[in-house]
Amino acid sequence: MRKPLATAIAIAIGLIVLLGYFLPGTLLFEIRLELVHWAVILTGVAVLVGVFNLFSVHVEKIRNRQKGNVYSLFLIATLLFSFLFGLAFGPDHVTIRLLFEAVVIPVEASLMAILAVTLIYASIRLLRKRLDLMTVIFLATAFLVLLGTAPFPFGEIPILGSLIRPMIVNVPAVAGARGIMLGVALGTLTTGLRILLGADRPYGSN
Amino acid sequence: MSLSPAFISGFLGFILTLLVFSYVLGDNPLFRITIYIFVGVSAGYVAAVAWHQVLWPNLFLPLITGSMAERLLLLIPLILSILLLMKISPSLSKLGTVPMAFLVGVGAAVAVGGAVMGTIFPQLRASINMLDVNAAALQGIHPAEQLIEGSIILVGITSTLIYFHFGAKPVPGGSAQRHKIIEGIALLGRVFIAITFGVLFAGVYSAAMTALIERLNSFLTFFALL
Amino acid sequence: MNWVSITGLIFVLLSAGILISLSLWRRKKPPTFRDIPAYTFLDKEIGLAIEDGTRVHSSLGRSSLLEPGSAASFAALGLLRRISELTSVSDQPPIATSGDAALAVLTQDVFQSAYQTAGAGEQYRPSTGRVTGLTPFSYAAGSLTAMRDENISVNILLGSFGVEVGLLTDTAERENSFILAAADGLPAQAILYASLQDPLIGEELYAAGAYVQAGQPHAASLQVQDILRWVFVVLIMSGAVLRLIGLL
Amino acid sequence: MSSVHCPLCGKPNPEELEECQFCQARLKPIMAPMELLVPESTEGGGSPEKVQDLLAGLAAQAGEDEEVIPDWLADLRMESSPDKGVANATPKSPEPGKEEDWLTALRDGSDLTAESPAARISESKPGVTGELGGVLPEWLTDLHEESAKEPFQPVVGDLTDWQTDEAAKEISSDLIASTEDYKKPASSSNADIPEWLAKFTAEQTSKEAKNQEAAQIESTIPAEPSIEGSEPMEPPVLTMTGIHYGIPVQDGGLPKEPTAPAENPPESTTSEGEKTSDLLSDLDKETAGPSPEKPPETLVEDTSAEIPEWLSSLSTVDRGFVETSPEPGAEKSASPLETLPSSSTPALIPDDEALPGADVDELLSKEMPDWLSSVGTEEREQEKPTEGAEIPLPPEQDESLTPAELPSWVQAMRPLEAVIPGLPLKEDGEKILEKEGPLAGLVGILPTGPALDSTRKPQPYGIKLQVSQIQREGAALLETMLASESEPRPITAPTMELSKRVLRWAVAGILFVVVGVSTFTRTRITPMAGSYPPQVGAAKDVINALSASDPVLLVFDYQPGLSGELDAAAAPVVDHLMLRGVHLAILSTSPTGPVLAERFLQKTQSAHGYQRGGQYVNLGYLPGGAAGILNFALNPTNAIRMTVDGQPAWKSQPLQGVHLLSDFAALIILTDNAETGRSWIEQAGTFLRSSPMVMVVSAQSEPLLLPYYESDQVKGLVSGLVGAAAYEYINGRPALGYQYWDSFSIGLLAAEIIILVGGLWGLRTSIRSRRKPEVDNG
Repeated sequence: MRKPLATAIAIAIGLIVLLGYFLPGTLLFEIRLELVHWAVILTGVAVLVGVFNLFSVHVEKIRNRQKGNVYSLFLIATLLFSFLFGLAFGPDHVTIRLLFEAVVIPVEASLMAILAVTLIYASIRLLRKRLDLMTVIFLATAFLVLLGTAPFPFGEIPILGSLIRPMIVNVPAVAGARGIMLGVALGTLTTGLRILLGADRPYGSN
Repeated sequence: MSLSPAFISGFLGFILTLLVFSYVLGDNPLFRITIYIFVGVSAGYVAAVAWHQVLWPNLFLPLITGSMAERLLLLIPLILSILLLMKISPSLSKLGTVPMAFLVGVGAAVAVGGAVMGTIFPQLRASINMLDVNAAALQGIHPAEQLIEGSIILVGITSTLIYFHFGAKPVPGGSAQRHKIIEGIALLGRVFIAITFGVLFAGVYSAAMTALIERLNSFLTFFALL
Repeated sequence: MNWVSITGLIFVLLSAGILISLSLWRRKKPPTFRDIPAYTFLDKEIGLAIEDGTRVHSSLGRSSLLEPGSAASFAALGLLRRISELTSVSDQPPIATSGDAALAVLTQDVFQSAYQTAGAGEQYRPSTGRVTGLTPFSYAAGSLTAMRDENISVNILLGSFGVEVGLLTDTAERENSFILAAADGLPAQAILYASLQDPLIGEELYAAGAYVQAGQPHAASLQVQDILRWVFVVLIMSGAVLRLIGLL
Repeated sequence: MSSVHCPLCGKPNPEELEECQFCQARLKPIMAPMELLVPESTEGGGSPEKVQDLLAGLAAQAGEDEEVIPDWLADLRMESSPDKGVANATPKSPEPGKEEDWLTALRDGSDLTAESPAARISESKPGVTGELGGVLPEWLTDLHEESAKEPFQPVVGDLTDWQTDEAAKEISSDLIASTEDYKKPASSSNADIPEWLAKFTAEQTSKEAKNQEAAQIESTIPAEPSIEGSEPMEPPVLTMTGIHYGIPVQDGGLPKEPTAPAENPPESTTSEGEKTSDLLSDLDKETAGPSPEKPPETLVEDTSAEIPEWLSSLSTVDRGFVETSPEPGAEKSASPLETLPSSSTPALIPDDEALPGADVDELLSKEMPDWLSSVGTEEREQEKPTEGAEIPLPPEQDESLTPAELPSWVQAMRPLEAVIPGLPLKEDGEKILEKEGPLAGLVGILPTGPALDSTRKPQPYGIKLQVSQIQREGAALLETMLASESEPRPITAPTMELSKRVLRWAVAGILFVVVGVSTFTRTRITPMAGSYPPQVGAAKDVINALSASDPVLLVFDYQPGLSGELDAAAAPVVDHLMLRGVHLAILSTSPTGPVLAERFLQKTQSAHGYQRGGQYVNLGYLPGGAAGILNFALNPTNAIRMTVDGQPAWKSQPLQGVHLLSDFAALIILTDNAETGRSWIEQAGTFLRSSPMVMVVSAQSEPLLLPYYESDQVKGLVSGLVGAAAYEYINGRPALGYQYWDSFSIGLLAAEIIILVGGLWGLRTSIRSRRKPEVDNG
């Protein structure tokens, strides 16, 4: 089904916001701010839609007795509790803060911590997956930078922390990062332009 | 030992941390339960924040207390919001296309504007300034040092950029190959990319290691409460 | 209004002009691009997934639509559409997970319109485009459980990710499933570089559409990028030399 | 029975199947709508009027289409067609002067015109006109696609997944293009055959006539054809049939009767049904998504520069006959679309014939192994003479037949009775005894009755199997493959999995034990670094310059997962801020930021006794990402109105006198994400004026944000635990950095050793596993 209205809206709004971006101090700039403000409101509404999506996916899982449906019960229970309680008393309420500190922070931090294991494991398997010069350079750089990050318990290797590490971080790494960032910006530019020209219509307009 | 909020928080944190760590050994039901609880709590929390700190102060409060002009203006996002809420129902979800198109339009414009003004121009300017020996001299950097460093960075930036070059000519066998000169420069670019990722990997590893240390320290803190 | 803003606007307009021209320009042969092994394998793996009766899982990251990372999500949506068209014959429709609510709504829209285009509108299920968490790590955690439970053999992690992407690649490896992954953030790219056999780097993320033949504008985008790339190289080199000799 | 290769899985399927029997992909995407057209138009050729109406309708619609198409779009569509038109018009082997009669030529031309669209469609390359639908913005393509609504839209609708949106539109738009052409033969046939047309057809024929088959076709046309009776509207119908069944045009069997074109299509479609899938499968192959590095090869060359002058001039004139609405781009009639209609038709047969032999091979060879594709070629080559034999021989050739010379062994088989006059010839049952000609005397040599109806030569089969080297290799390969399938394979996966799991456990064990022991024993043996990064000292200087009660904006932009690192990194900085007695306004662009901030202050800074609403205020969550930051930088009081606990934000004690961003004495950003850091620098940097910005970041973001410190946009930078430890060290106030320092150092050391050992081990294993196949092969 064709949705010319949706496409027209996406293009028109996009162009106004884009022009407002480049023409500060004009009316377009003011309009842009207002449009972005509305978009912020819409993202807030989208969060509610997203929570409903999460809820319904797991309800469906339970209803269809899919794999892992028992766990979905935990999710639905905690989701409903934290959402309804948070809605009623606000996210600053002591119970919500307690729940956040007791569940969200420890679990997230623990997931980050097991990333330490995952990363080391990945790095030692890397050469088996991909044996080439770049992999060797990658691992050697990581190794050198880690060596220069902190002194050993028994002392510090001279030059490494004070000269070699800063040199690697400040010169070739900055160069590579800038090159990649410029490339990413180019990709971002053309991807955004495709949407502003209506060539890509991810909002459901065929 | 008392059932103080700190104790409850410490106890739950301790148990959940252990359960998450069990994932290292392999997936297990206890890890699953932990994850689902975590996802549920965090989603509920974020939704509550969205209501209290986005929708209420930016939409509903001004609609109630704002001036007439403000209210009229906010009618548009209100209507768009109602349409967006239709996405909840599969049968009415088509109505939500317009607000999604609105969001996509704004998002694309923000992305394009950010890429040009936030990355491309500043990075180009910074790259051009790499050989500015006079400015370096003012900061007490020796011109020769600046010249060498700047040249390496310039070579790195350009070769990395060229590495991404996509255009190629088809060669027999069905594949495509770039010009030999581009391939040569791209190889140099790959070296810079590998070094950059090596540095970033070390940074991520340091962050993960600190998280591990913090978690293990939290055990100490909890044990101290017992 | 200053000259930088005006230059920016001119730059964007020029880029758009080149993009439109190249999109509409019909030439003898479609442009060819260098080989990117990850995309080459993707074709094959999707075919195998359909044969096996397993699912393709696409994870689109957690960028809000109002952040610059949204472009990565848009690129991923383009790939998702193509994949959903390709796999619409499968009795195991692909699933898409995301860490942003608006993005999840878009994945549903993409699925719906792709199925309709493929004449399989009845196959669409809203639950195939889902939010798995609304914070970065909860999104990754929710996605990793989906990766284990949903009979998935192909994982496409394309979008805006942070370090949490390491958990996803680790899970995919544990499940012995195929991974194609690219992120816009550099730390995430570093993790992918260390974890994957054929990592996609930086700009290669945005080439997804062109490499799965999503249409002429995607191919034209890559050409525009190539043109601008060389413009940048010339600008940087000449600007730096002029600055060195004091003319700029 | 011919087969259709599934475009998705590539496996052969019986032609009549609609879906692949292996993967259920749809095989005949454009059948349904075409079937609606074909029976009406082809059955006995009895209702040409109907056909005419239908096609007129199509033509009219195409005309309407043109009315609404803006000229630039029309131009585009024109540009898309030269590939087809020109290539079709390119004769293979010129042999002029074969057909001089302009009338015959004209008729011939019109007959062939009938077949042209089919051939055009069969040859249409993907990515031409049709791509417009897939690639142009909706607002651009709407008009273009409108024309396909009736009856072609269902075509698009019926396409399945394996045919991309784009490919579907290509086909449909090719059809649209052909419908536009239909009216042209009609109008030309109603005309009084002007001179230009005679010239055109003569030229056309002369070029095209070099092809042997084409010459034969022409010769079958009677001497007194009725131009009016040749039913100019028929041709498209034949075309549609051609599209439908994918019939190569030359297989259709050409009409023997003058009015045959209208009647023949059904016959042709059925008799050659076996070969019909070729074109469709060719189309499929093109649309079925070749791999990215193998873009679909063009079947025809785009040779817009090679458009013969006569062709373009013809199109210009031809256009005059078509009652189309004036089109802005019409004056550019040399452009491809106009060349398509009738002008391109004569060369279609040779082109079509050339397809399987050349271009299709090229396509096939990409999809199949060499040996397989070459088999296909050989088969096709074997078929060719057979096909040729089916075409009735022209009379001239009949007359020039010379008596056959029988080989000696046949001569020897002749019965004696036949050779010796007077001996009676015996007729043996049903077998007929030949009485004259070279076979005289032989019994049962020539088949009788139904056998005579067969137009096929019996295939000569040798006793010995004729196998080429390539086929032999292919067979051997197939045999090996089959054999390898049945061979038992050692099950290695579980072992691999186990070793991976053990490796993971080992890594985890080492790290947990080393860091755990260091943490629980609270050792303090690692020295601080001899030198600290200058950016840390700069951060300290900025904070040192602040006065008591100065408002400072403290942004908590990190996620809970990174709180371990960021809490440690931020602790000495915030501690220092509180020591200076500044007032803090806390803000976050992450929804989890406000609660993290409260936890941080409570966990690490409770000693300072800062009270919410007194010395600090929590402004809560600032939505909108970079846009939200800009909004806040422009007008803070408008962007955030209330604190996290619902109080009016800007009336609170810490924010007295703050109206602008520059009213803050400093901006301290705590973030794990370099993007967020950059957003603050870029959006808020200019609004800060002289107020300094200091960043406390995760170690992963340091290389990305360091350039901003060097360019002086950020006045100080503290990164990760190393930065924290350095800050604590130079400030003389140990905190989390100091507490974690030993564990950090030991943890890093363990990681370095594991990476080194693991890397070397991986290197060795990889090299060995690479050498192993070489040794096995060598």
